[in-house]
Amino acid sequence: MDGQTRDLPPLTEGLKAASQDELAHAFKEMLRIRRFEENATRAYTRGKISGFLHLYIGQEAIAIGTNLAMREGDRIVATYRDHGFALAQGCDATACMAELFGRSGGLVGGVGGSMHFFDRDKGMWGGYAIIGNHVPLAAGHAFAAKYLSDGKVTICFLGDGAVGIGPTHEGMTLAGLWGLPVVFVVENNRYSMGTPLGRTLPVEDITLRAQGYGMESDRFEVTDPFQVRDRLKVAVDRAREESKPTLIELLTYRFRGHSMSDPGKYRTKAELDGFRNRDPMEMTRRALMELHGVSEDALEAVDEAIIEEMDVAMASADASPQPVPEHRFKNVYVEE
Amino acid sequence: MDGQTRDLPPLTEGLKAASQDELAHAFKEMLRIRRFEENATRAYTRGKISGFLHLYIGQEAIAIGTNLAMREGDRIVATYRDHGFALAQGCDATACMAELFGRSGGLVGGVGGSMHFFDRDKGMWGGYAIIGNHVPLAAGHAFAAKYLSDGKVTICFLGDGAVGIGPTHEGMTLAGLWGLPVVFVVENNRYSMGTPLGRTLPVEDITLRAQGYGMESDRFEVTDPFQVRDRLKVAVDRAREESKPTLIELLTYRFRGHSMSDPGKYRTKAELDGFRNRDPMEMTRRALMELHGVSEDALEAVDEAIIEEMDVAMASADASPQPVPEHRFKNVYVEE
Amino acid sequence: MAVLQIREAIRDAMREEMLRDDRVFLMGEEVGHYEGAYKCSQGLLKEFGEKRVIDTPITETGFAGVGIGAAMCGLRPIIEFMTFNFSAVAFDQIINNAAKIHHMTGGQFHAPMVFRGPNAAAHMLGSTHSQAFDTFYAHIPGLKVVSVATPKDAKGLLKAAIRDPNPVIFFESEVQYGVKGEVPEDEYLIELGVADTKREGADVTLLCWGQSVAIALAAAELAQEKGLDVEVIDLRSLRPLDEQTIFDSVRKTNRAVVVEHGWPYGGVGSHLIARIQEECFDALDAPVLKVCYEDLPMSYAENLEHLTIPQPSQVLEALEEVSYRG
Amino acid sequence: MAVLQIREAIRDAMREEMLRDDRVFLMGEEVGHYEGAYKCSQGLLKEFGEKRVIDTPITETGFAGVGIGAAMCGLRPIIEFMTFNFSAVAFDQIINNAAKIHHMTGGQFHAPMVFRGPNAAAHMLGSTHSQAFDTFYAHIPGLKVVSVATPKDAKGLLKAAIRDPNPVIFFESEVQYGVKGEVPEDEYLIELGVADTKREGADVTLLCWGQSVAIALAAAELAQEKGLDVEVIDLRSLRPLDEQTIFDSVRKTNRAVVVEHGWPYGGVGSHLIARIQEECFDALDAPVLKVCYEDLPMSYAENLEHLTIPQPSQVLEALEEVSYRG
Ligand SMILES: Cc1ncc(C[n+]2csc(CCOP(=O)(O)OP(=O)(O)O)c2C)c(N)n1
Ligand SMILES: Cc1ncc(C[n+]2csc(CCOP(=O)(O)OP(=O)(O)O)c2C)c(N)n1
Ligand SMILES: [Mg+2]
Ligand SMILES: [Mg+2]
Repeated sequence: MDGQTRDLPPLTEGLKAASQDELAHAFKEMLRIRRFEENATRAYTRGKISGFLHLYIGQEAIAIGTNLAMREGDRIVATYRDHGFALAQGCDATACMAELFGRSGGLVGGVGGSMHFFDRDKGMWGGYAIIGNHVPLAAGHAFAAKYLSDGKVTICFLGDGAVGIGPTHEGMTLAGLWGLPVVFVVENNRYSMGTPLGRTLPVEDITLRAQGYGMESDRFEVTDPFQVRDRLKVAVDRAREESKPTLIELLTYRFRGHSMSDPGKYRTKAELDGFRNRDPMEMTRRALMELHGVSEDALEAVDEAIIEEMDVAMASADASPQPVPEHRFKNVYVEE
Repeated sequence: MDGQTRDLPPLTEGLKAASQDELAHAFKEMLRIRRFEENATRAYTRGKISGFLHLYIGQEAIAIGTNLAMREGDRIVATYRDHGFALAQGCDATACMAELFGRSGGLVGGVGGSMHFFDRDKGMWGGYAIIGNHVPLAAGHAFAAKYLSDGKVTICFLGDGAVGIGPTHEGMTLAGLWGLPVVFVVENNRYSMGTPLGRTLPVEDITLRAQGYGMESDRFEVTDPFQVRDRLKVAVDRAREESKPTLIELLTYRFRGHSMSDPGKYRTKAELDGFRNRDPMEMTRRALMELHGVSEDALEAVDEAIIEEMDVAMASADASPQPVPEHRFKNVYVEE
Repeated sequence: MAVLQIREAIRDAMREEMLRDDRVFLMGEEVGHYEGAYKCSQGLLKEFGEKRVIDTPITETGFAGVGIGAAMCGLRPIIEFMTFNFSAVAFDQIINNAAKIHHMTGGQFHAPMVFRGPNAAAHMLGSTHSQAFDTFYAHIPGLKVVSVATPKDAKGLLKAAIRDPNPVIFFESEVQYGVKGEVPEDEYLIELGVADTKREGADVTLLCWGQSVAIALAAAELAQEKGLDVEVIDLRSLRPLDEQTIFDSVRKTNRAVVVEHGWPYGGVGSHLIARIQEECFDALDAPVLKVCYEDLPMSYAENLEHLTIPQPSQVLEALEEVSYRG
Repeated sequence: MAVLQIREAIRDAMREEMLRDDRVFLMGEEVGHYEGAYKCSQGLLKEFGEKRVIDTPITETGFAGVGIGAAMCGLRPIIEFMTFNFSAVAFDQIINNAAKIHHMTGGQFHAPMVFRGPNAAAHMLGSTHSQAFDTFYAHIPGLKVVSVATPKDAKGLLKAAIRDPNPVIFFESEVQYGVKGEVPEDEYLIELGVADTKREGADVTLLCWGQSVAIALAAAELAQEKGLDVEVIDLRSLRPLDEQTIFDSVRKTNRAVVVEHGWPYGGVGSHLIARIQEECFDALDAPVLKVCYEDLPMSYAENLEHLTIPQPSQVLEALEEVSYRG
C-alpha cells in the first residue's frame, strides 16, 4: 500500500485456493478490523478512550479465519485483545466503539471497555483481562456443551504470555482429562508486553505441552485467513465429532505496541518490516489483484466504504450518551 | 515377614550391587520409618494424635534413597506426607512424635503437627499442606542457591495428585526457564486420596510434561533405595553442575489409606498384595539374607532395637509438655 | 420431622435439587466414588451417575472456573471445596469471574451456582487448614454468602442457594457435619438474607453465624445463670445481610456482642459493629464488643488452638462487660 | 530537598537498598528491560544487571513463591505485582506461605520480603483491575501492610519495608505515581506502624491512607471554608496499626470519619470504626462514618466510575453530618 518495491513473499496455497468472493470477503473483514483499530487509536489520542487499549492490527487473519471455521452457536472466548474477534463475529461496529467510549450504546453498556467485549448472540463470549483465568471458563463452556450434547464448540484464545500461568494449565488439564469439545489457540505474537518469548517460556514450541494434556496439537506461522480457517476446522471438527480438545499455536505478530501506552521500542525496525511484508491482510489484497485482476481502484473503493463505515460508527458512538448514573447498580445481582 | 510362601520377585541390580553395610543401613532406616509410622497409627487410634495423619508406609525407599543422593546443605521440600523424609534426614524421632502429639518438644514446637515437619539444620525444609504451593517455594530455594552460587540443590517432592494444579506448573515453568538447580520428584503412588490416577490425569506418563518445561526427565518403578539413590543422583548432579532442573516420576505405592480417616476401600486386596510382594523394604531385607547370609535372628534384633527406639521416642514425646499458652503468640512476626 | 445430621441435610438438599432440575450437578474432589471427604454426597454418584457427580483432580482454579463457565451456559453447578481453605488457590475465579461476570457483561451472562464446603477452623489442622473465609467473600459485591449451623437451615438454605441465579458461597463446618437436628419432611426453602433469632432475650443482642452459633448459645445459657437474658441472632446469610433484624434487636436490648470464627482485623464482625454504631448510635448503652479468633495463625497443639478460638466463657465476659456487670 | 515523583522515590528506595545490601533483588513482570509497567524501576536493570533485576513470565503464583522460597534462604526479594489486582492469582502464596512460614516452622524460617505495586482503582480499567486489596491482606496475621501517599513517605517506608524481617505488602497507586513532593537528600527510614498527621485540626478526625489521603485533604479544605477544622491522619501502615494516634485524635475531636478506597463490607474502614467505638465510646459525639467505594463492581464508564469512588464533596457531607451541621 505504500507503493514501495519490496521483496514480497509468494502467495500461499490458501490464498490460491480461495475464490474471489472468499478473498473479497476476508479482505474486507480484515480491513474493517484494521480501520476500526486505527480509529480507536485516534480516539484514544484525542482522549475519547481511556484505560487500556490493546490493538489487533497484524493479527486480523486469525479472527477472520476462525470465524470461517465456526458454526452458528459455537463460542469464542478471548483475552483483552478482543476487538478483532467481536468485529469478525459480526458485532456492531458502533456498539464496539461506543464500548470503548464508555457509553450506554456500548456492547456491554459501557461498563466493560476495551477489555470486556461480550455479545452472546454473536458467539462472542468475552473479553477477559486476568491472564489465563478465561481458560477454565472456556473449558466450562465446553463442559456444558458436552453435558447438554448440544454440539457447540468453544474456541479459546490466549497469548503466548498466558502459557506459563496456572489457570491455563488447570483448564487444559481438565479439558484433556474429560475430553471436552474445546480448541485452545495460542496467538503467539512473539511478545508479552515488552518481553520476547525467550524470556518467558522455557521452550520455544508451545505445543510440546499438548502431550502432557493428552491433546492433539497443531502449530504454524499464520499466512492468511484461509489457512487459519482450514487448520482450525480440523480441530473444531475433532472437538465437535470426537469431543476432543486441541492445542494450536499460531505464530503471528502485532504491528503496534502492547497497548496504547507502549511505544514498542523493544523491537527493531527490521523485524517489524519483515512482518509487515507478509501481513496476511496485504497478502489477501495481493491475491485479489494478482490472481483475480481486481483493480487498485476497486480495492480503494472497498477501503473508502469501510473508512466511511467506521467513521460513521465512531460518530454514532460519540453520539451515544453516557450510561445513566443508576446504571452502575444494574447487574450486580440477578433479580428474579 | 508373614512366613507365607509367595511368588517373590527377583532381587534387583541395585540390591545386588550394594554392600552389606549399605543394605544394612538402608534396611534399618526404612524400618525405622515404618515402625515410627506404626506407632503413630497406634497413638492416633488412642487419641494422642489429632488432625490429619498421612503415613509413608510403602514409600520408605524413596526417602532413604534420596537421602543417600544428597549432600550436606541440600534441601528437601515435601508435602504433608513428610515423616519419612524427616526421619531419613536424621531428625530426632522423639521430636517428630512430639510434633504429632502437639507438644513443646515437637520438631516445630507443636504448632505444625503431622503436615508441617521442618528441621532446617537437617535439610528438612518442610512439610507443606496446600497441594502444589511448595513447588514455587522449592524453585525459590533453588533460585537462592543459584543467586548465592552456594552449590545447594533442592529436591522437591509432590504427589501424583499435585501435577494438575497451577502452582506446580508455574514453579516448574520458572525452574525450566531460569535453569534452577532443583529436582522435582513426583511420588506417583497411583492415588490421590481415593482417586486413581486415571481419573485425575489426562495421560499416564507424568514425565511427558517435562518437555514443555524444557527439563530432562526420568521415570521408573521404585524397587529399592539404591536404585532411587543412583537415578536421583544423576538429576542432583545435573542440578549442581549444570544448574538444570529435572522432573522424575517414581512409581510407588502406599500400603495404608490416604490418611488415618481413610480405610482405603477403593483398592482391591489383589492390588495391595501385589505391591506388598515387592515392598522395597522387604526386598532389601531379602537381599541381606539371600546375598549376605544375614540371619533372620540378626534382623529380628535390628527390628527389636528399632521398636525399642520408637517406643522410647513415643514415651519421651508423651512426656513432653504441651506448649506454654504464650507460645501461640511467638513467631507471628520476627522481632528484630 | 426427621432427625438428620447436617451432612445428611446437605446431601438431601443436593439430591432433591438434582431430582428437580437436570441442570444441577455436583463437582469437586472426592465427591463421587469416595462420597465426599466428609461424606456429604453419600449415595449421589450411585443415584445420578458420573455425568452429574463429578470427581475432579486437585485443580481448584480449574474446576471452579469450569463451574462458572458451565453456569454461564445455563447449568447449575454445585462446586464443592474439600475445605474453603483450598479456595485460596481459586480466589481469582471466585472474586473476578463468578462475582463479576453478570456486571462485566452488561447483564448478558450470569453465574447461577453454589460453592460449598467446610470453612474456618476444625480441630488441630494447623494454620493453613483453619482459616475463615467469611470476610474475603462477604467483602465482594456480586457474591451471596451463607453460613449454616443447623440441619434444618442447611437444607433449606442450600436448596434456596442452588436455585438462586447468583453465585452463592455456602459455608459449612467439619466439626458440625455430625450435628443432629429436626428437619421437616416436606419440601421447604429458606430465603437467603433472613437472619434467625435462635433465642429471644431482652438484655443483650448476641450475633453469630456458622460455627459461632453453638458458642453463642452456650454463652447465652451461662449468662442466663447470671441473670442476663441474651438474644441470639444467627445471621445465616452474611451477604445479603439482614440488617433490620439486627438493628431492631439492638434497639431493644441497647447492647450487642459479636461472636466470630475469624480474625479480628476487618472481619465480618467489624462490619457488623461499624453498621450498628452507625445506625443505632443513640440506642447503644455500651460499645459493641467482639469475641473472635486471636490475631494469630492457628497452632496445631490442642491447648493453643483452644486458646485461639473463641470460647463461651469469653463470650460471657463480653456479655457482662457490655452490661456493665461482673 | 529534592522534588521527586512517587515513582522516582520508589525507584530510589529500591536502588539505595540494592546498593546497601547484595541480597536485595527486584523481580516481576516487565521490571527489567521495560523498566516497569509504570516505570518504577527506571535504570535499575542497567545498574544492577539481570541477576538482580529479573523479568518474569506472567506467573504471579510462581514468582511470588520463588520470592518467598528465596527469602527463606536469606535473600531479600522485592516482588512487584504489575498491580495488586493480579495478586488474586497468588493469594494462597501470600496468605499461606509468606504470612505463615515463620509461625508454621516454629520460627526456623521467615520471609523477609516486600510485595509491592499499585492497588485499588486507577482510571477506567474496569472491574477486575480496580480492586482494593487492603482488606484482604490487612486481615492476615503475619503480614505487615503499608500504603503510601507521598514521595517522602514512599521512599522512607519502602526502605524500612525492605529491611523489615517480615513480609510486607506495600501499596502504591497508578494515579499517584506522578505525584511530586519533597524528599530529603540524606538517607532516612520511616518506621512501619506510625501514622502521620497530615493536617492538624480540632473538630473532626479524618482517617485515610493511600489514594484516599488526597481526597481527605481536599475535603478538609472544603470543610475549612465551612468553618470545620479537620484533623487528617494518614495511617500509612494498616498493619501494624497506629491505634494510639487515632484514639488520641478522636478523644480530642470527639468525631471521626474514614475515607477509604475500598468496598464497604468488612473493610479496613469497618475495622477502624469498630476499634474506635470500642476504645473511644464515651468520647464519641456522633457515630463514626465512612465514605468509600459503593458496594459495586467498578464500571468502566467515566461517569459511573466517578460515582463509585469516594469524592471530596461526599467526605465533606460526612464531616458535616458527624458535626451535626449542614
Ligand atoms: C494475572 C495477570 N498478570 C498480569 C497482567 C498484565 N498483563 C496484561 S496483558 C500482559 C501481556 C500478555 O501477553 P500475551 O499473553 O503474549 O498476549 P498479547 O498481549 O501478546 O496478546 C500482561 C503482563 C494481567 N492482565 N493478568
Ligand atoms: C489445594 C488443595 N486441595 C486439596 C487438598 C486436600 N488434599 C490433601 S492430600 C490430597 C490428595 C493428594 O494426593 P497426591 O498428590 O497423589 O499425594 P499422596 O497423598 O498420594 O501422597 C488432597 C486432595 C489440599 N491439601 N490442597
Ligand atoms: Mg503475546
Ligand atoms: Mg498420590
